[in-house]
Amino acid sequence: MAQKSMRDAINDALHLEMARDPRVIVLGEDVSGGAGGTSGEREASGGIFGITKGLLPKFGADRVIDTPISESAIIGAAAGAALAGLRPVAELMFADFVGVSLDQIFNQMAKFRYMFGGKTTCPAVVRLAMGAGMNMGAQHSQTIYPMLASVPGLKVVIPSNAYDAKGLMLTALRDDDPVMFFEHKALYPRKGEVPDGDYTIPFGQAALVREGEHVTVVALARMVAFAEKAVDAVAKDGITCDLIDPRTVSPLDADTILESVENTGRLVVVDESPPRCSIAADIAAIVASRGFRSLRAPIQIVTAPHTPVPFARELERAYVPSPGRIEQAIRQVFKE
Amino acid sequence: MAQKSMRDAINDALHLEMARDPRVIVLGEDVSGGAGGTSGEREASGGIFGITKGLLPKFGADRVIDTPISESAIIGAAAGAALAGLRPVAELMFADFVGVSLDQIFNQMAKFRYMFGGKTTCPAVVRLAMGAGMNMGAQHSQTIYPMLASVPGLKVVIPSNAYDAKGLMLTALRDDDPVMFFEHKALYPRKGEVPDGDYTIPFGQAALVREGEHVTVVALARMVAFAEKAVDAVAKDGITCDLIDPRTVSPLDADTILESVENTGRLVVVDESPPRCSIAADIAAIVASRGFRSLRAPIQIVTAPHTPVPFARELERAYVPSPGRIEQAIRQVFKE
Amino acid sequence: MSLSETELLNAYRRMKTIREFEERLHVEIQTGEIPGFTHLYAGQEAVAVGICTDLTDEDYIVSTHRGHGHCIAKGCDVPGMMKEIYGRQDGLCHGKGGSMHIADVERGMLGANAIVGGGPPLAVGAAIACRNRRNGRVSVAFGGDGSCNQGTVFEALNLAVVLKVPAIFVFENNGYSEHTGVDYAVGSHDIAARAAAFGMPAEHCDGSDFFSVHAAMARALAHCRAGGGPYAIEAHTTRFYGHFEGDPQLYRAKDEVRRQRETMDCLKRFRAVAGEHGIALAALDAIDADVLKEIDAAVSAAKAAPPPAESALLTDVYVSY
Amino acid sequence: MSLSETELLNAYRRMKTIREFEERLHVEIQTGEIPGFTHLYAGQEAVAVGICTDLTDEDYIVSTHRGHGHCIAKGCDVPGMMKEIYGRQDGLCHGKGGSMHIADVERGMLGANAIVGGGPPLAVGAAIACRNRRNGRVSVAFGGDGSCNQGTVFEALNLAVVLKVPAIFVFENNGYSEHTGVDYAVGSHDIAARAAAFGMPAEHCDGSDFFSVHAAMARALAHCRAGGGPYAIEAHTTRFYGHFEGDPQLYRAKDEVRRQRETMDCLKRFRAVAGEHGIALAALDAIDADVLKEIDAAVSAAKAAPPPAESALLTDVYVSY
Ligand SMILES: Cc1ncc(C[n+]2csc(CCOP(=O)(O)OP(=O)(O)O)c2C)c(N)n1
Ligand SMILES: Cc1ncc(C[n+]2csc(CCOP(=O)(O)OP(=O)(O)O)c2C)c(N)n1
Ligand SMILES: [Mg+2]
Ligand SMILES: [Mg+2]
Repeated sequence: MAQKSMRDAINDALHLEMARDPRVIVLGEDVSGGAGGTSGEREASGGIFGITKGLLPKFGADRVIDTPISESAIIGAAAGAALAGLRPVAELMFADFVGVSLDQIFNQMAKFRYMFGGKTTCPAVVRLAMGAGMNMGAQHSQTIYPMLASVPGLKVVIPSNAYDAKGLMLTALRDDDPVMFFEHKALYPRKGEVPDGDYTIPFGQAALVREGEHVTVVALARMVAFAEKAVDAVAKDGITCDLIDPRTVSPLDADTILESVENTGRLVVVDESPPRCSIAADIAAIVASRGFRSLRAPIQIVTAPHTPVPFARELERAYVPSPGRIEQAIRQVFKE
Repeated sequence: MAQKSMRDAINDALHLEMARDPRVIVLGEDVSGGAGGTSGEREASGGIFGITKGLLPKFGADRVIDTPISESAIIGAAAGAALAGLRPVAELMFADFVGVSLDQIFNQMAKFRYMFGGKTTCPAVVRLAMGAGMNMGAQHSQTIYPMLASVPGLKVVIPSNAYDAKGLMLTALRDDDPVMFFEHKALYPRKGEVPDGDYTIPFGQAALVREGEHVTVVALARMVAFAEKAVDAVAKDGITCDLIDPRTVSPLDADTILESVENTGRLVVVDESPPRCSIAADIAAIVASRGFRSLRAPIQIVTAPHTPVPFARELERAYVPSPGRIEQAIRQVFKE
Repeated sequence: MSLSETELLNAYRRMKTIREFEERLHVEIQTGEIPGFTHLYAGQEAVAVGICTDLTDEDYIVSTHRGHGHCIAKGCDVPGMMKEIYGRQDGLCHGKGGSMHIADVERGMLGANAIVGGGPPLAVGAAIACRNRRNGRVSVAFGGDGSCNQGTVFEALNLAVVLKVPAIFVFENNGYSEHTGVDYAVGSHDIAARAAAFGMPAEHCDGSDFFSVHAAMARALAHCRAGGGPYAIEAHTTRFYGHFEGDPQLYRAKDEVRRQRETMDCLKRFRAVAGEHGIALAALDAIDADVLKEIDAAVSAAKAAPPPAESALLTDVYVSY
Repeated sequence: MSLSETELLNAYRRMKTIREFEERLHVEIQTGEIPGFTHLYAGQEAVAVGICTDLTDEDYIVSTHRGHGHCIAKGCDVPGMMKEIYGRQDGLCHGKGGSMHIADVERGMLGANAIVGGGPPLAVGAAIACRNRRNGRVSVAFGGDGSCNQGTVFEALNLAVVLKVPAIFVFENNGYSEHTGVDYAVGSHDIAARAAAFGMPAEHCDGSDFFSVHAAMARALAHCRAGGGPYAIEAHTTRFYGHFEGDPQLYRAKDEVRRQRETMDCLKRFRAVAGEHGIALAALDAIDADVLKEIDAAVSAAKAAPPPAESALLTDVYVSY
């Protein structure tokens, strides 16, 4: 199988589905780049992160739509186009820009089907590049997904690797509900085995990344690789872990987590978001209510602190949960 | 002491503080009402809910500012005025309008102090009318506070009664950090004893609404009165509860909750929000990690369902957690 | 594009239906049977109908919190609407939406909207679909004078120009945004001119005159269908009731509505020129009588209809989850 | 308002300081020592300095992601800025902000902003403070040609007109919004005219010519101080580097920047007319030499400076919590 970056894997999925389904369109700022430029190069970038590269030359300007900086209108246009029978993919560039577009996400696309009594679908995908680790500062480094996971009507997808990203994106593009697709910027260049062809990964099915007996570790996105390191480190001392990557947090595969905790009795949840009202808290709450009898120790929650994302290298490094902190949490929960 | 509605209690606080501190200004849509009208009545409403009544005649148009429908600009202007030395109170009318103003709340006012290295303050208060129960439909009935409680840099206040609302509002107006002040629409007409004078209630101090031995119940806003009913109902069968109203969820008085659970071993969390990434989940997670050893039964979480707020009376009634459901949860956790 | 007699009678019927729908709601709301709060469209009927008369089910509209008129003009089922407003199981949205969220996607009606400024970006999206299909269809965004100060609306105006899509922005200037006058809230005092500055043709029309609105819309349609991109129309009109039912309207001069009911009533004005268009008043009288009966029947049916089952609370959040 | 020799020399010094700051950053960024990503202001100096020359510490500005020039023009401490960009403990924001969040509230500099369109609403708020104080001070919002399509910016324009506050909106049209040309993204092709349609005076100026910008700003200041409400200026300019450092600029004609460096360099143009204003070139040469030394020193100091202590991660989230 080919080694591909997560960037190329997502690009692959967009190429495949746009070729298959003429209703799929892509829109956002600089998704091709070069409109109105002086070089005559019509695809000057293919997205600031290169995720939409090659789409404009292949599918044309009707379907690959560069927009002004107008996030509300971008997301709103995606929602309206979806009501009108297209299957749009809107790029938010940075997840942090949910601030200037939230209404169209959470009051509009999320609620149409319910408000309209089940009489419509809104099959739009919003792609959001998220996460800390590149010293991009407080307004370009957030995870944001807890806000959107709290919204009934949205599906929230958070891949941790290239293979999953492609399969989940193909599922997203074929799903009839609005899907928020979070892409961790630090994972874009990370490579993995990715088949060239078409395959899908269902929503609401966690991946069991490691199997073990003593502790259940749940981690998302970039935290999965960090947790792998931690899990592998403690394995040397005979502590073995189930490492679960939910892959989608809405729907959330709570059953896989609960079953694992039934075996291990111990839970560590790892999340790059600040702690309050986070996915980490959410999963902890689910286990504390539905899996309480299995628990043999306090749940360990490893998150970023309740602070904005700082700029300086040293501070950002301290902000992001590290493999070391995860390892410590596993050892702690194991001891108790 | 005078019996006052929560509406009048908040209005009281605004009057008192505007008289005391000339830096306080109020801005929002129809906060006075009547600008550009044909009757010549310059205060034609005093806010759609009447919370800002009487302020314009008393403090003038420089300080009581009617605005166009431009929520981003309203909140942004409040944030900018706060940086420039004023102490603005912006009205969002409905909390649901956070969708068209989130950026100014969560990327701007919340982060200034941190991003700027502690060199500034942003003492703005945003008032948000929230909650279901008036059949206002999916876009005018949400609670929203989980989204904002997740944001480092914001304080989040959620009063459950008139007395607290006034004292918390006076604290908010004198606080140097940005404060999100959530007012449950169904509580506006509810009366309670409210002193005429000046008093403050500190942030981060929960109220113990009932004292008991067997179960800890935590509830917010409108849910406090519902929980009181439930707690009083089970008391007849000898089940006594601590009923805790956190009053502010950021900061959150986790200690009071943890201490109570230490005594009772049993926790019911009640929240009008949908369950995912909610304050209910947040509190459950805190107890499951920091108070696990005290817990003797699964945490019971009583929330709205993972759906938008429906319109029809029968559906909305089923949506909002009821005293009956709370009672059931208390009995359940007591049994286990 | 001049209309046939049948078309004119249809247009009148729709205006009258809207009027009676709203006048009747005004009465019924006092009984307390209707949940929530309701914004009546009475007074503005010529705008909705003037705009929608030449549209088909393949053309799209997006509406506002004051949406009943747009729905009826676009052909939504009137008894279904009434049931929805009463929160009934058989309402157009099965009682989950209510007055502010009526939608009928099969009629090209993409929803009322309780978020001021929520609609225009949606309309641009639907206009992209129209453009890409190259079928001559258009997408219309209704909005009020208050809505036109919302950032989302400005973004939509610019985006429609940039993408050259067949979007028509209709600004219904009824003088008020809740309790605030338009000349206070719109700094430029000219909504159409502000839209024009975004790079699209824009015109004013008399929103109490069906023919004036219809003529403006005909120009807008021609422009859009010729591939000229978006178009804006500011229709000057008035609302006969408060912002929502229960509004004491202290911001309004005492006799303002009475005077406007005399001079700005689109039904009266239609009747005044009916003869010139070859329409007999008797035909209009017959429609009036018909409509009254229809609305009566719709109200009775709504009152008698069952509420949604509690289990409906949990359905249709997702297609699948 | 014509400027004294000292004022002119100061203006030149600030422009030169910005230029050298940015040229040097362009070099230093290649070393990998500077965290994050950086947007250079080189080419646009005349705008920042032309606008800020007549402002005091009591006047406010809000800036953008491309903010170094605005900071320097408003009087921020240059070594402190450099340290901030390097992420150092003693940086203007103690290393927590970085290039896109430099602020200095005591200088009336209310922050760079990484959210395009984030600033103008803030500027309206600061302008309310100025209006209420009746002290003749103003609030300036800088923004790019790309930013002017953001809804928040339109809302701010209208709100400033409605409230008649002394806000000055400066649109720096450098031709590009990231990789997209202004004539694509701004449907009307005229930012100033669009601002004017909101109901405020608006004018174009030559953003490569300090004197042109300064004259426009003088008119804006006079208008604001006379209580006339807001004012807009579109300054036509260019950036000498890519959108951010590392941008291959495939959207730009090959020799575009080279040509612009010849014809649109504000320093060269200042020198060309210096004599007319009674400024000797030798004085400018002396400034050039000075500035080079200052920037050298700032870079050395920044490189040598210690990073923030890890404990700083948790401080200054709140005043008290
Ligand atoms: C984003 C948002 N802000 C505010 C409101 C509250 N609100 C509802 S209608 C309205 C006035 C709208 O005025 P206009 O656009 O002129 O429409 P009209 O009511 O006159 O039909 C306001 C402020 C809202 N629903 N949504
Ligand atoms: C809300 C938001 N959308 C998009 C971006 C990404 N972005 C940063 S700068 C920029 C282009 C800005 O163009 P312009 O306003 O012309 O400023 P310039 O870069 O030319 O100085 C974009 C799209 C952002 N930072 N914030
Ligand atoms: Mg109106
Ligand atoms: Mg630019």
